[in-house]
Amino acid sequence: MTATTSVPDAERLRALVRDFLATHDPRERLRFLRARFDAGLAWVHYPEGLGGLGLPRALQSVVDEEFAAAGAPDNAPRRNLIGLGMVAPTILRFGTEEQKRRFLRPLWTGEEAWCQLFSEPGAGSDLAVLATRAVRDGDDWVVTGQKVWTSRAHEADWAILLARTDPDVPKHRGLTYFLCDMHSPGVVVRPLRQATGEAEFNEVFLNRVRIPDAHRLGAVGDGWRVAQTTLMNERIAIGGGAAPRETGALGVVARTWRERPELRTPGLHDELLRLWVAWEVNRLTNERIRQQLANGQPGPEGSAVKLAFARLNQRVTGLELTLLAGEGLAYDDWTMRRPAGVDFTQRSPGYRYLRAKGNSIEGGTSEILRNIIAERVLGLPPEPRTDKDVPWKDLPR
Amino acid sequence: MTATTSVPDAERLRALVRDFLATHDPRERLRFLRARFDAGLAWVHYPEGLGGLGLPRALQSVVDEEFAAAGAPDNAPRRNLIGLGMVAPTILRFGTEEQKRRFLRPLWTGEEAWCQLFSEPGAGSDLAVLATRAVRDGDDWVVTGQKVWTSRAHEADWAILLARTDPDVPKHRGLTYFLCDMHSPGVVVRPLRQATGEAEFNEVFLNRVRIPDAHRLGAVGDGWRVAQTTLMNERIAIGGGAAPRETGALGVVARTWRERPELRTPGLHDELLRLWVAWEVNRLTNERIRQQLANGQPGPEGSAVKLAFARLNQRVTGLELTLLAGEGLAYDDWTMRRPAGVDFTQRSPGYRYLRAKGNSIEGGTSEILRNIIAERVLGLPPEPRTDKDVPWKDLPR
Amino acid sequence: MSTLPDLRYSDVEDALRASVRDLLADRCPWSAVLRRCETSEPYDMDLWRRLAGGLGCAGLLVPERYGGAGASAREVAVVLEELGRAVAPVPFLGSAVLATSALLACGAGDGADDCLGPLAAGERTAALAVPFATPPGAPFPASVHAEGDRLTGRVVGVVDAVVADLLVVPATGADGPGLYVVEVGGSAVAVTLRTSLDLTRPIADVTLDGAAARRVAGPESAAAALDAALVAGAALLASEQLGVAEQCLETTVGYVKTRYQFGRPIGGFQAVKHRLADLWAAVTSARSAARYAAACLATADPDVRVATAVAQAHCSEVAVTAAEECVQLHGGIGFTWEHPAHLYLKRAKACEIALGSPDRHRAALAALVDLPAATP
Amino acid sequence: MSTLPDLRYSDVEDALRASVRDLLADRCPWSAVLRRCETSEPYDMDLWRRLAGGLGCAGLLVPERYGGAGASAREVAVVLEELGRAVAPVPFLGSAVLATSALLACGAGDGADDCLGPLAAGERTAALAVPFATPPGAPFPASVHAEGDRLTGRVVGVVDAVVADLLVVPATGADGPGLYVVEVGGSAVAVTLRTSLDLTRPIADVTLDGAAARRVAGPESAAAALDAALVAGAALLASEQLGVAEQCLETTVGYVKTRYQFGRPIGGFQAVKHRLADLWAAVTSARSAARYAAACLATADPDVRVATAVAQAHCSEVAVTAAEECVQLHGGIGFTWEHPAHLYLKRAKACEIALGSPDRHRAALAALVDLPAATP
Repeated sequence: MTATTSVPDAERLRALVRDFLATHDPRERLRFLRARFDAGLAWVHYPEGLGGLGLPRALQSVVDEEFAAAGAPDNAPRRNLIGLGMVAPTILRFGTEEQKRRFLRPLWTGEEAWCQLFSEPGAGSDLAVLATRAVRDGDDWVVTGQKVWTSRAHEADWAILLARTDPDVPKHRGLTYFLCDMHSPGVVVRPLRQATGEAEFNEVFLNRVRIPDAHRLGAVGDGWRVAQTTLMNERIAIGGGAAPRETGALGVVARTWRERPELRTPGLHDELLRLWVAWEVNRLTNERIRQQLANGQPGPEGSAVKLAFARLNQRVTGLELTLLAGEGLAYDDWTMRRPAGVDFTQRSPGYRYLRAKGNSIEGGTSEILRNIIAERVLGLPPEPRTDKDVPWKDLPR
Repeated sequence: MTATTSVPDAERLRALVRDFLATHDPRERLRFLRARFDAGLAWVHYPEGLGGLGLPRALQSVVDEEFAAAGAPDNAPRRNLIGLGMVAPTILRFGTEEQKRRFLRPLWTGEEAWCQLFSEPGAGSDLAVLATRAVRDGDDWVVTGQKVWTSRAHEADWAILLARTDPDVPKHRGLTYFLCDMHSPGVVVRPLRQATGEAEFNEVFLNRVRIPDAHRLGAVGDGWRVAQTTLMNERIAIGGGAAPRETGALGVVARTWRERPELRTPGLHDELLRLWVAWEVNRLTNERIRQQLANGQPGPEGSAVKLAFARLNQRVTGLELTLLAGEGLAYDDWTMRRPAGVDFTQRSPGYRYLRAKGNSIEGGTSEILRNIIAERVLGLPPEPRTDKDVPWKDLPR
Repeated sequence: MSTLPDLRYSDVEDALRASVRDLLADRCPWSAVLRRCETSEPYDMDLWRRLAGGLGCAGLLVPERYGGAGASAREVAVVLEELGRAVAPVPFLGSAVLATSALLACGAGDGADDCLGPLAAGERTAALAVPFATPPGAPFPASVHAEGDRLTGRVVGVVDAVVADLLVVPATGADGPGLYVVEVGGSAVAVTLRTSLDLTRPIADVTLDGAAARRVAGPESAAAALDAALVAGAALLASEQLGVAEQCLETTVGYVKTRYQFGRPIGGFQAVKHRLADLWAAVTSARSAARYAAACLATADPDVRVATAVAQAHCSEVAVTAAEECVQLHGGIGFTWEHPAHLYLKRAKACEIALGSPDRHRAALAALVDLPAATP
Repeated sequence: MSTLPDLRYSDVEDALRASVRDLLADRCPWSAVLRRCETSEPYDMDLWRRLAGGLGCAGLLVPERYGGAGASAREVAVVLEELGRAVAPVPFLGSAVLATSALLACGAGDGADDCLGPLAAGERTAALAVPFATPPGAPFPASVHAEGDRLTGRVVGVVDAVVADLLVVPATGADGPGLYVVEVGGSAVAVTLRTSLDLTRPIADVTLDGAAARRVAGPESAAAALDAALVAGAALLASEQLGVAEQCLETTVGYVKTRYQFGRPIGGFQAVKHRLADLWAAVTSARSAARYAAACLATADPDVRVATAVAQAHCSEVAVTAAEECVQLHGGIGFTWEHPAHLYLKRAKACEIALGSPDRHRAALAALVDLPAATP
């Protein structure tokens, strides 16, 4: 029942990596990474010449282990989730040969950082209704509009961009997918401050930004289909082993409970135990998913975990504030900052409480997740659609 | 801010009642009640000649107090909620003179018992889709169909009946309202057994039942409008003072908690206190409604109370079973019986638990109540309607 | 990074499930269950013989040397899922789980072995004579007294006792606690059916009046053997609760797709969809919890008590919620005797109480994971 | 049949509400509140003077003979509803409710009277120097020590202290507990603003280093006076929570009617409708609870402690739920700094903790209504 890796392939790969390591200096980080890409050891399931060797995806772990064991530099995959997880598979599938050769190497090495320009103020859950316009002008497209909730836009070199090229057809059919140079004239990035005081995200204003037609990904009007590939790759990679017990915000509150008996009250005890149970159960569900994926049986349970995590993290962080009583009335710092990521254990309880409110909004709201579960998993009827065959320009907004 | 009653009217009424009491023997119950009706002291806000004196409704309490103080028999209003609360106001508003004279007196005295033939197996929340057919035949209508959830059908003399007289128009427009003699040939009443084991309700089968056109209430095709009057009167009357604390199922479980310390657990303590608080708050909301009604300011809060009561009664009775642990695994009696009503304090905990499940279904499901609050109180948009202009016969079912 | 046992179903488990499901589909439609529950024979002993002996389910926990299948708690869990889905009126939990686990825990040589063969073969049926609400970790019961090999006392609310051929009875004699085996039949043993909340698995009261008994565990092992049986019962009951919840979800999803109101299937209304999505997520999580408890039990993992407390606290509530939603989303019809929803509601609520209610399991968990109660 | 006080709003109360609401609409739009909260002046003292002195709100609880309005807790509750709706940055709760109630409870002749006139007139502002999380019934605090008429000690997390001219300080001297009045200003009194979760009503730490003080209640009355102030504060805070919840509901209902997704206003999707219907029902019930607590306080009804515990346990949770639903149903925009939702969320969560969290109020209730905890 467990995934089997072809032993000869694995051994051959190990040998390849060792040869590579013998001939390249890991202290020259960028040169080393470029060479690794060129050797097909970046992502072995990609084609030869594009960082891969056309091998099964499962063999990548062999390569990664060998490089890690040798203490070689990696391409900082945690800092490049959008590029590696979403952009690369989309370019691989829909890109021209030139596009693949131009973009995949610097993407993989991290030389070029990517962000995603999809959501708009008027197009959140209903992404397909987006209004950013792209108008053809000679060999270029001229793009004008406003995007929102863009992580890393302020440090990105390139963006994947969804824009409307035909307002006269129904909303899903008039979209086109572009690769947008974030250094182009007309691109303005502003931090988007959150309830926590800091700004993880940005608003991006596009004012007559010129994008060469050569940077269009997929056919004109086919943007929705291309975007599906991007979005479906959003949450595929789950690596490593099972998470330990009492992670994150739950771990913090459990520790506080143990270490500070003077804060305990009977009413909060039952709530804490309920949350402990639910957190542990969610860990087990995550582990079942991991085991199924390792076995090549992905299921829809990931959405159950995301739904539950959002609710639990919100309840756990709310409980922590209540438990702390007077201390919960304070906050650490409202200064507007640009954090590298979200950390549910290092900042103050108030930060945790506020930040957790985003868990049921970001990456698909809990409401949209429930719709998806109801329709795709349970097969319940979709909402009556009033907007399906209406030209985009005539939709109520 | 309090409701004021015209003092002269009240005093005149008290004198009237005393005169009546002086000249009628309360031991001859039926004769006494008939005479009270004829004296206009049944419902003083009804017209003269129909049991009333055309006075303000608020004065009825003066009359009731006087009769009660004298120990006179009443018309058992609690046993006649459908007749007094729903049928009478509808007949008063839509009935012909003959109908009013024929039906209101025996209805009020309780000589004739009434039931309601509205719901059908295929028409619950969506009552207007009902399928019972009434076809004109000379001076009669011939009615065939099946009704369900009919309280007291097995002891009723008359029924208010909603039937379809025109299947070719949209569902709300093809209905007609009838007064149906429950002793007519073709009326078959069968008990409808519930999860509790007993049968409070009935199924009623109508097989070519003949109803004279003289017993039609309102115009042909106007049944939906007539039925609205019936349904709107369903929950108007709230009399008496504020309810005491710890009523019903909550009182039972609080008493068990106090008297049997060996059953208590810490986790159930917090749940009990939560429910105690919510039950008390619902009592206070009920009292606010009562005070507003006494002042002639009815509001929509009644639906909040019904929603909350259903959920609370279900949680309270569930808690009781869990608290009782092993004892909660037993039941008192599954015998199929015909109870006079619902009693949340006299039967076993298991009965309470099961019966409470009906609270969020009967008298309008909690889902329909939420729709009504959302649309009528909060002004949120209605569901997209696909059935509004479709002839009834063409509706998907 | 920690290592957790396999939480998936193995091919063997899937095959076992399929054969149990086929049997139940054939012999145990809910309408038959409903008809039976008001008769004098609330258990379907014909079905039980096919399940226990025919499919060999009664002997799954029993080693092959005693005539069993030598399988593990994982397979038992799968059988319980299916029995829960069908609210099947068979004494599997009482006999093949509780009583069998108690006898297995008695240790060899004490005479318990002799009972296991007929139980594993489905020829005989046993019950563990404790109140069904008893949680793991409860004190050794004091309700039955042993005088030599004679037992006297009364145990109320015993699950599956009314069809048992023999009873495994915790009793206290002069030298301390013991587990005893009592044959049902003689006048010294009375088993009285109680009118039960759960129509499909009633409880009974057991009265022993100097009943002849054979001791199968003495003071050194009786308490531990009883507790092992209660842990096994609680850990595996979670899988039955999972089955109950799954069936309620499936029935409800099926109904709302075909029930039209306002010109649409009610399953197309978003509030209904979201509630069912939440319920699906809850059932999904209950599966993880139940699988983990069964896996820990199967390997005697030291985490088994935590896993059991978590699974019971969680799956009990999911099953009750699923049954309550099943009633509610069926509307009036779900509240009638002629619809199966109430059978599931009663089973779910009885399961919640059985072998410790969720609040009691959470209290046990608090001690296990060092989250102590507030000191007033 | 029992008799309950009038739970409706009187004409006088409606008129008072209208004038407060007009003032706040004019002077206190949320955008101004947001702008102010990161400046060095988190309180709007100009607004406070208009509310306190101009409309006479600071003196509602103060008898006419001390220059107050001689109104009751019912009117104060209405003002708090409106202040909650606007998350208004004024020290009403700290000064006109907590400190004023403490002084009023000190009894005549002890010197507290002198303070009341300027407070009632809105000329001066006071704070009660206890941690804002202190529930009614808490033990008398030991953090400040009195040596004759000099106080030394530190009190953390005092609400509205940063703009107070005088502090009402519970302190313990040689002869026992007392309440003292301390003028803010000299070097012996330091009031330090804390970075607070609630941006619109921050807390501050008070440090007293031999500060000159005047005792206004001695050992015989100080503890009772302090507790009376905490009861009054908790009972009335429920009305502020009601206001917060109402505003969140209204804002959200307004938004979902105008936000289109999938070609429809999102308020037309049934799941959204049902959640808002539930929220409306919760707000409706919160109003009953808050009104009852205010009415009991107004007449010194013996039920006031039960009413307060019920109102706090209930309204705290309704306000937090309303604010959380407001954020969620606004989607991304509700999570941004430039939208008012976070101001309400922070106020609601701080209010939940203030003057005792719901679990602490439920524990108090258990004693009041004879539902004792389990004895382990």
